Amino acid sequence: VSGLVEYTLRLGDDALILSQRLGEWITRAPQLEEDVALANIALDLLGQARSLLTYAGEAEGAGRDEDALAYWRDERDFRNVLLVERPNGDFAETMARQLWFTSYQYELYDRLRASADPTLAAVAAKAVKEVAYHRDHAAQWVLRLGDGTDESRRRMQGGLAAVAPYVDELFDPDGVTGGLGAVAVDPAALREPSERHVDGVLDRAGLERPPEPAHVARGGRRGLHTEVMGYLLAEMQHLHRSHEGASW
Amino acid sequence: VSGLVEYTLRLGDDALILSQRLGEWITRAPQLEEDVALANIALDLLGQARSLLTYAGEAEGAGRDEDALAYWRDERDFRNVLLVERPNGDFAETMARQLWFTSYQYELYDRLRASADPTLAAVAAKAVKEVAYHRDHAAQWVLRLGDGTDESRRRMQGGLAAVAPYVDELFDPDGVTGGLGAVAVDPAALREPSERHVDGVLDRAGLERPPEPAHVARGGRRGLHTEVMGYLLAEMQHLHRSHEGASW
Amino acid sequence: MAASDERDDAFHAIIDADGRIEPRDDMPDAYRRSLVRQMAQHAHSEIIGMQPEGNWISRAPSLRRKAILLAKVQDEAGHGLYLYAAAETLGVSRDELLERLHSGKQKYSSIFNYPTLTWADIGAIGWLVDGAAITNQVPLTRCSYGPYARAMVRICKEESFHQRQGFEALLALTRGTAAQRAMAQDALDRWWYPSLAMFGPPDTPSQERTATHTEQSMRWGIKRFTNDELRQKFVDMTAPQADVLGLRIPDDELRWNDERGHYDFSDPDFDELFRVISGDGPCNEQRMAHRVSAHADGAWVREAASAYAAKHATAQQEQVPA
Amino acid sequence: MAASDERDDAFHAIIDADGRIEPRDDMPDAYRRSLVRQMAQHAHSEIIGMQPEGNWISRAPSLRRKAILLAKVQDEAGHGLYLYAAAETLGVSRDELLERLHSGKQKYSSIFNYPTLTWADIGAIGWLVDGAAITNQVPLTRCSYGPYARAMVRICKEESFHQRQGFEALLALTRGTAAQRAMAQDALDRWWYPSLAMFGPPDTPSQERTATHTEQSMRWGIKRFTNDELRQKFVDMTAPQADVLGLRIPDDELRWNDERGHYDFSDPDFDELFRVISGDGPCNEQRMAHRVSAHADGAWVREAASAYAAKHATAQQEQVPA
Repeated sequence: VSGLVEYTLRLGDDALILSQRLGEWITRAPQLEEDVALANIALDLLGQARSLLTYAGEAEGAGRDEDALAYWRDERDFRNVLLVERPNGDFAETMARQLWFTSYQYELYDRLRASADPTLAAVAAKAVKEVAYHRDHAAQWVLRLGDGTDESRRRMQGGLAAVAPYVDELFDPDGVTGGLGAVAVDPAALREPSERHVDGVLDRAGLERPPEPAHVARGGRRGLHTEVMGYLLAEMQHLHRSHEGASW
Repeated sequence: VSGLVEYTLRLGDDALILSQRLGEWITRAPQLEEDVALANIALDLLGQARSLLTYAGEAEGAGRDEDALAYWRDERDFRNVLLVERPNGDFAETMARQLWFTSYQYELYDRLRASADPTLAAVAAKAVKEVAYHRDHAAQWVLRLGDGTDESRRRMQGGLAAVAPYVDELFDPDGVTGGLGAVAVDPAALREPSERHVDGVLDRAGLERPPEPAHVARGGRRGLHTEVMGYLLAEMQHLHRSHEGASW
Repeated sequence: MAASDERDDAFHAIIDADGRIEPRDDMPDAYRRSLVRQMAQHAHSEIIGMQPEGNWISRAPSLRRKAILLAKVQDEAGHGLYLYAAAETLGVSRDELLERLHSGKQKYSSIFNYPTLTWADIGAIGWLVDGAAITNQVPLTRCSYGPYARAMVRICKEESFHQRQGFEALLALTRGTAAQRAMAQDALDRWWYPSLAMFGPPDTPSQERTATHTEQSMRWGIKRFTNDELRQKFVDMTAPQADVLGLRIPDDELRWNDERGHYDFSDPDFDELFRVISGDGPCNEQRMAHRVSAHADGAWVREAASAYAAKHATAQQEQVPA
Repeated sequence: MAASDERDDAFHAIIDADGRIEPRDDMPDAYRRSLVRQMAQHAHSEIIGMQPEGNWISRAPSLRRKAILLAKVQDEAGHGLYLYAAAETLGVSRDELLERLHSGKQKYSSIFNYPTLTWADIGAIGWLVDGAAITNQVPLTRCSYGPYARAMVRICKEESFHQRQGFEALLALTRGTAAQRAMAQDALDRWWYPSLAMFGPPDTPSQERTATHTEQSMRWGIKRFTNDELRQKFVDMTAPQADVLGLRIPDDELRWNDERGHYDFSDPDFDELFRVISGDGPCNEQRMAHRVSAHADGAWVREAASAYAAKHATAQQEQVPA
């Protein structure tokens, strides 16, 4: 697999799996406005995933389209970070995940607009506007929950602690990103601006950065996922796989 | 589909799906003895399911074995009662489901030993001993929970109410059972002895029969399941369906 | 008394001229109550209706269909928002209306008390249920209450889009594999009569209370057609579409009647309709439990948002004099 | 003092004669504490070890494999029960030991802090993890403490059955499709070194505390072989089995050494082992959270059972004089 295919799958899988998780909130959100907002974010991410998986399939040249890549790869072949596959937890935990992921993804797409690969640059140019909204949505909720009631502050602090082990992986460079030169964005370069944004939000919300976790979880980029991933894929893929070759 | 195939699938699917649900308790039971006991019941049911599905496949004569029937039928083709597909709920709800299902299944197998079909008779003769233990296990827990603490009594009463809408379907006769004569057992004939057993346990436990439910749920025998069934099957079947034709 | 009569006169003058009543206009209490009930039930139906469809978002069989379904369910939440907002112009808050839903005092459309058992049900709901909804709702775009009529214009436009998507999803199935075709026919078999029942009980004079209710609504310009008229419109629209799909509507009586210029068809089982309305449907309990628990689970979030808003409103006010 | 010495003399006489210490025999406190710690850790490992395997019960790819897996996980719960019961003969209750597990005061085998990512991991755990466990445990059937030794006889018999089933499950994969073979190799690649690490740190004299601990356990007849001796036994047993499976052990140094009469091999990353023991493994937090929440969720059930037992014991006592 070429570095470009691998890199594009990473971007696409992050978007696809987070979209799947956010979709689980629909009909369960704390208020109707959030059913709308979370569905909207899930839709944007799904749109990004479709563009990216389609492009990964083209770059690969083996005839796999977006559905072949989403529905027929097994767990070990998914390249998303572990953060996006985490179960939703409560609304605070979902917002903690959103705060980190959108901060990362915003900085990523912002730079990827200048990618030497015109398709990635075009996807990023469209997506960065969407993600600016997602990032703002997360920040607004972290502010409200951090500076709301005692319970919401406690839960928000708990949500931040719950996702903390999954943050570092976002910023891991490796041979794939290193080998792509100006096509890819160096994940390590995104750490400082992402953390600055997160810290700014936490500061305004009166929240603390959680203590260093005992374990830093990584492995998603190499297909080493957490045990929840298999269940997510079973649900997502079962119907499609049950009708091999069918069109929908 | 012949009446015999249909009837055997019903028996097999009841056992298979309840086994699947009870298996979900393993590592989550209130004490280690219950991890053992629930695994044991799940295993017995799985054994019954395997014999029955194997026989259904033979009677059908289309070359389907136990795995073809368990893994390749879609939701609309499963013939289990809705009771067995209900989510586990808390331990009290699981025991309420067990109390009703084992009371029914015990009476059923007890009579099916005299079936005009020698295979069904043989399966029943073996299974009735297992189910006698399952029934006793459920009764013992309903007694302990009903006559334990205030909380356990409240939960046990809640569990009985939660499963109440799914009880009647166990005893529904139809053309399939009616058309099989001495091969099958008339489900309607099982109501009185099953209820007598359940009432006896509730009486000793100081529990009340819950009020008549607003809705009596039925449809499983015609493949009309509840919305949880699709998720259960997606999880159960995903791996098998992902490797069509493979042996394990 | 005299003032009240004058107010009623002004109201009736607008109604008689087929004009629009606006929130600040005088209106009879019964008109207001009737509208609140209808708009609330409509809003509740949108949000409960998200459940049977939401049930398939995670399992949609292609990414394109997943996107369409997500967008559709999102639209329904949006419809719920418009309609609660429109009802609020009549002086009743969304919280009050949700409370009436959760306590069972107000109803939602009974169609959502049936389960979605296969993917084809998503297509069938779009085609039949949204189709029936549009048939019911298009006349409401001319409803005498302005905010409701305007909400319905926007909603009907989106519903009609959903209906085409549902039809197209079924078409993909009926042009697909044998298993897909069977799935589509099975969905039609299960959703046909519940969809017909969406138009409510028949217009028989024997059911006097209902007849009176319909009549009053028609006088007020809230309702424009009787239940049976709307049901006929729906069948006339839908039967030829079933032919295009190559699916069989499960009604042996269904056939074109040249004399009437309409399709003849069998009525749904109205006893079942009344049972399901009164709580005896496959999913009544599940839908309400899901809705109530989502609301309860979100209470701390709404409280936090209120507390935050109050704090920051106060903070801003305090800044002004300083 | 003199009495204590005499008691110790009796104990040492039994140990020196390779006899069995029984619960009522005198024994040094350090012996008792060491045994309790080891038996508890062993029991905890059985019940935490149910989780990575339990993860695949619902998804097993055939009904036969599902039955085998269910039975295996059930056996592990049973082993936990024997071992807690054996530890209770030393005067410590299961509740106390569980409390020590849940509070993190006592450990379980680090191998269970790795995730089961595919079905092949179930085979690999049976083959490698149970294989390593047996290598460790067979000598314990001759352990100086009677109840532990007897529990181990029964446990080893079942573990050896599990090990064969694991091997056979992998064999089905390596004789299956290309995807199945790749799944099996991937599982071996991930489980090999963690399995080697199950024998603990190497026997280097530099790690004096450990060496002392091992030495003391050997003098007491609790341990019969050093960590490195057991690791070598395991590799010698497993390497030819990998050949039968047609799988490649992920170690370039692995080869038969005619001179030594053993396989040469590379040690696992002991730094990783210590990190995982101290909490920095992929699943430490998940395993503990799962265990603690199952225990907490079941508290009301255990309380009910106690209350019921107490009521009925009282009722029976009251009946006697009446």
